[in-house]
Amino acid sequence: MAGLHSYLLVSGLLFAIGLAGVVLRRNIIVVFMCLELMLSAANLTLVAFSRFNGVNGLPDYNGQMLVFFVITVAAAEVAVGLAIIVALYRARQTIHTDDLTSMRG
Amino acid sequence: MLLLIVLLPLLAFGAILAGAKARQTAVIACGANLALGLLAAFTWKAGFWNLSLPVLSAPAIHLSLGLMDGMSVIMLLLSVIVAFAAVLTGQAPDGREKLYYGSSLLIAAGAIGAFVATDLFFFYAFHELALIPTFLMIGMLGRGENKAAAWKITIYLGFGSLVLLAGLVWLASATGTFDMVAMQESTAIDPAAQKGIAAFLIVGFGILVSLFPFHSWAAPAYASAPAPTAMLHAGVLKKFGLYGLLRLAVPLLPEGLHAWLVPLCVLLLGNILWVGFVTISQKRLDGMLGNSSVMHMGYIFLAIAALAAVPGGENAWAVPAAVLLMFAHGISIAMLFGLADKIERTTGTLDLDELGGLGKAAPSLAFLFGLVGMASIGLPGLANFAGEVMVFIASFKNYDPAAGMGPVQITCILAIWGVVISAIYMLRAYRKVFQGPFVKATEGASDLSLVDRVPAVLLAVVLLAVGLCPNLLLSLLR
Amino acid sequence: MPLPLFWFFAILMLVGGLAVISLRNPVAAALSMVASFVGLAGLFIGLNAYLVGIIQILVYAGAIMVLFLFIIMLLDLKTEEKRAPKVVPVVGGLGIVLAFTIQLIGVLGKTPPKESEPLDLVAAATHQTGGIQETLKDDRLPDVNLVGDLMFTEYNLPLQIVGVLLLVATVGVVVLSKRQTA
Amino acid sequence: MFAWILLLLPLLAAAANQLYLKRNAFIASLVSTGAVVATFVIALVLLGRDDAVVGPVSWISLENDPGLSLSLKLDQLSKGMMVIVTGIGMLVHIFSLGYMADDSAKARYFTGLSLFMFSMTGIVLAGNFIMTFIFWELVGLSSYLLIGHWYQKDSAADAAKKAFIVNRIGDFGFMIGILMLFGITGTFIFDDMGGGLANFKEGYESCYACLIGTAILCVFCGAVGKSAQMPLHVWLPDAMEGPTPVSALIHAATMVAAGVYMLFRVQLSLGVEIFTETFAGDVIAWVGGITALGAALMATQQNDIKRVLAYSTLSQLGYMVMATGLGGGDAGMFHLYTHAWFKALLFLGSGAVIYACHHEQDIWKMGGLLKKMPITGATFIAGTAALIAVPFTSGFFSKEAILHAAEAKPALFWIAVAVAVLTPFYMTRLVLVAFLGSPRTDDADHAKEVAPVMWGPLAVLGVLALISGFAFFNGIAPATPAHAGEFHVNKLFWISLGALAAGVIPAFLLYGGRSKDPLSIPLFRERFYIDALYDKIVVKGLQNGSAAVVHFFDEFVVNGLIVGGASRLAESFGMLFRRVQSGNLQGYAFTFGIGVILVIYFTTFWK
Repeated sequence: MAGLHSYLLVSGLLFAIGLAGVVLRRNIIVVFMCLELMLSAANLTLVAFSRFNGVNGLPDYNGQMLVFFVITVAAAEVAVGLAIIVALYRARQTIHTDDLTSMRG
Repeated sequence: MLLLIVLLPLLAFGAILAGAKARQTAVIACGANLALGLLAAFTWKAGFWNLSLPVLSAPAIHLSLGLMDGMSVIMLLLSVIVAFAAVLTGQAPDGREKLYYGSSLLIAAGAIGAFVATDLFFFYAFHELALIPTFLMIGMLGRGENKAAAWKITIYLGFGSLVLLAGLVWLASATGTFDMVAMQESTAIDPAAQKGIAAFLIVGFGILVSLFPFHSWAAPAYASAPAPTAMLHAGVLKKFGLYGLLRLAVPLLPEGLHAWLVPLCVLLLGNILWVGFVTISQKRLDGMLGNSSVMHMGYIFLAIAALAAVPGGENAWAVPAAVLLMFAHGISIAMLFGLADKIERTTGTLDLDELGGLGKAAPSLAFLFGLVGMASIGLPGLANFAGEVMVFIASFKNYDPAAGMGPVQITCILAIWGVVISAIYMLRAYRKVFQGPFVKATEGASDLSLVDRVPAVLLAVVLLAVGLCPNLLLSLLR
Repeated sequence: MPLPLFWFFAILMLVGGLAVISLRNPVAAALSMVASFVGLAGLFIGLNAYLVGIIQILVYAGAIMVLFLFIIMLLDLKTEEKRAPKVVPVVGGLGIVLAFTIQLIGVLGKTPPKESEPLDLVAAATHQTGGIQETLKDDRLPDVNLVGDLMFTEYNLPLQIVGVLLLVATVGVVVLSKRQTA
Repeated sequence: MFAWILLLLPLLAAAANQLYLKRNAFIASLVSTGAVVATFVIALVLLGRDDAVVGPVSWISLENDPGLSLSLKLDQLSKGMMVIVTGIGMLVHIFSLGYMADDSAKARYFTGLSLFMFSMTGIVLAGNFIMTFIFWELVGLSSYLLIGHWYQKDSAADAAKKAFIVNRIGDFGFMIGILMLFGITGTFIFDDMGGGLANFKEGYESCYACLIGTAILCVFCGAVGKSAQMPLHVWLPDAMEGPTPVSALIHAATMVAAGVYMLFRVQLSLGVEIFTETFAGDVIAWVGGITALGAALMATQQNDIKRVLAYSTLSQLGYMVMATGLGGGDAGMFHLYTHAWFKALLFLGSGAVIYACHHEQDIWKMGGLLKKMPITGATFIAGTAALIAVPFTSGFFSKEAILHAAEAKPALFWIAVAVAVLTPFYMTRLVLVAFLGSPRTDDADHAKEVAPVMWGPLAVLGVLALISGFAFFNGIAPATPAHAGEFHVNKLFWISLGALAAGVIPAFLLYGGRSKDPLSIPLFRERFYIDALYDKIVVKGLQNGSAAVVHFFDEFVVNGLIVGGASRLAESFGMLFRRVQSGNLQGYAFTFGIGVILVIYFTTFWK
């Protein structure tokens, strides 16, 4: 049986991979995917804690509730985010983040 | 009922956005508010005025409005009177009526709300609500170098509000409640904390009231603001800071204020003497009026200093003096700005050297301006005098001849020199604008129209009534 | 979950993740992300979170990734053209990831390890009522029932709000995707 | 009740004029005149009543404090003063009906007069110090309005402004004095002050004299402003820009005497010791003496008929102040009383002359007017006789009283005698040049006697100027020193007779039949250069200069350095953060990552 630390370790590694992708990749869609990876890593942590901190012999379902909401919000976020990317691509003909610097102060 | 007074301008604002005729809606709303305000002055002890709705449980914040004492009632009266006069005075530039009257209504609603709120959070929030349209009006509809003035006032007052917020949060945590009524009954605050809170409140409120040396936003802002904004801000909104000090600092932080007595005295003398000299050297009427309003704040601070001089001591004169002077100054400066706007509209300039002899062309304007000018330099029979003389008496109330003059007495003596200074600049301005022979700008000038007269006469009557019989207001404080 | 299975799914997930950030072709990246999510779902199920695992597959691997692929194809993205990688950002990025990983290990090292206890379903039945109790007495985990029970009672208001959020997102997407008319 | 009517009637008249009768000047003038006649009658009625304090009516009422009340104090001082004020007021109103008949702003003029009558009545009847201050300011306002009656003339507008501001400077000290007295005695009410002072004296014997002296001197500042004592005398000659009847009423007979009246009121309330036992009395007496002498010297070289009279007024006021400072306030008040009649007469007389000569004011352009205007001329000469203290005129008795009061201090006494020499000198000069000889211009040649509405008041005043000093009339005088109105041949009599002769004879010798001034003393003509000095140093240098300097500092140090420095600091911070704001998405993510790592570090590994 794997202990809590194993779960936390793989989830942390997944988060690190996601962060590396966000920082290093220049394709905005891939950056976006990496964000999803990070969210999922967080979800894994939540579920792991929910399982390992059971109440009355059952997992703590409050933790899983949060996972549901995260997934839902992530779905909404993806929808809006992709729509924004499409609009961006229409306007600028690129999704390369180095070219998207109109927010420069 | 108080909710109604606060909401009426907001509803009218909504109606204007929805397409109602801007000027008429604003005038009707403010007129109705004036009536309600007068009603409140007569029946304010009745409970039906008050209201308390829970908004947040921890920390406990309520939307609570109430007339805590006569001071709130007087400030409410001041707000509704000036608001009515301001919307009547205003003449919106073509096509900007919605912004113009809407903003005026928002400022009025915020000011009224701040004076009747009895919860610290809303006390602060209403004031902020009123500031935003002030900035907008100066920035979008002002004249002259309005953009710079708008930035200046925004940054200044934003910073002041920030400092104030810190002080208020500290105060709330020290007393353990946001409820301004419950605060008054809470146990005394530790003197060290009092000193800290008092510093924040003096600086925060001080910036809002243009206490020297935080005054340099006021004159350019008033000079470039459209008439109703200048009237409402200088006349009403600026009193928020003084009201706050009287409401919070004086009863809750007597030791704290006492610790800052000497700096406060020095700063208020800066207002009266330093800014007084600045006022003398002004070349334009609007700049002169703006600076004069800064200067007169010093007298109200003097009343606060008199209260701070003897922590816990009795001084029956000081609070009534400050309140009366706030009211009087609010009315008179609003009227001055309103009339200055008329002068500019009929002659096209406010440059003192380009004006002259207007008294012959516009006798009513000259009479009303002379009346309110005399009021603002403290002529007896008009409200400001009663306030000023009470402030002076309050300063000497606790004077112990054997112990020699304290800081307050010395400050008061120097402050009385301000009476001379104000006579110099006001008479000089009156001399240059209304007296002497005609000049180019005033040759074709016209007198006040009937519509123009209504707000001016309203304010003049209030000044006279309170000046002749200060008990009209003071009875509310007993 | 037996240890070998755990490591299988964990490695599947991590390798999928690495593929996402290292493959140049966006389609390939998206597909490796599906693989990564499948591994994640396996880990969920191993934690007795059956519903979450299923939803992870259905919503993420199924719906969301399809959306990604759809967009990639809609925009007709070719393999990323090679640009000269800038050294400073790459080093900085890797450094930050490394620092994070070291910290992670440090944190785990400072906390006492915790082993999973098997679920005692029969004992848990005494705290429940109705159908859930019946199922628990049979030593089966009524995962969906338990989640549903919580979601529609205690978390009802957030659920409604999330519904509104989705509606807003839908409207937002429609507005955003509408071609601007002049 | 009568007292309140006395106070409020003129106010009502002023209000009615301003609000309803602006367009109907004739009725407005009648309303004002009617009001003042009524008040004169009331003042006479009150003279027969007992002393009383009417009121009090609460004006400012406070919690736990007596607040402030309005009350009217009726005693011999105020009742007698009211007769003077309303009596001269009535005659001036009547005179103005003729003098101002053709003025385009007659209604405004009469409104101002009524407002003045109200304010002056208030000063006289005030029962406490705050009331005195209130009406003190209001007379200043009405004086401002009336001096600036012809405000389109630059000189008139400037003179009005100057009068108001100079008075304000005096009021600065006055207010401080009132407040100090309040601190010392604990009350503003005249009747209670004596008791408060006695308590204070018992408690704090050591600092008593010093404190009360300072307080009295501060109060005296108010009198310096209002009664135009040196160094604040400069406004009074300029105030002659106003219509001449106004000069007669306000700037000769009543308002400028208010300072003396107030000092005497203080003396009555606090006891004469405050003048005789502290340094305040000496200072006051010397200010009065110097003013009397300086103004008399200036008067000898003025050519404007009104300015001669104005400096003469200054000089006589100096007399009264000197007497008051020496503890002889009753002598001062007695002189005030006689002076009011004859100086009002002289001013109204000069008004008639100016009117007849088509607003010519230079005495060297007149001449021979006694023949052209016999009534005016005769009354003017009667007034002059009283002013120069010809025996058995009213001025003779009161000047005698003042000399008597000054006897204790030889230096001041001889100053007073010098003034008594100079006064006959310049007045004789004035009469010789303006009324005798032959007309020197067409205007003077064509002068005609004025209408009865104008010479009527002159005649009444002429009679009063001659006889009001006799003991028989002491009943209407506000205060009378011992032996007032009695005639004794003693040392003082010979001195004052000698002074009279020493003034009149040289004047006759110098000015008889001259058509040009044989004397030219620039120092006197230019008023010791005090006005020029004020204009250059105080107004231009101190006031405008320091205002400009302060403005500069406000603009560049407070606004530029401190505020501007703060804003530049904020700006540079902004520039710093602007770098961070690269617009690069990954840059933000990177920063975010650093933040996460720091948070973890500080929460978990720190310490």
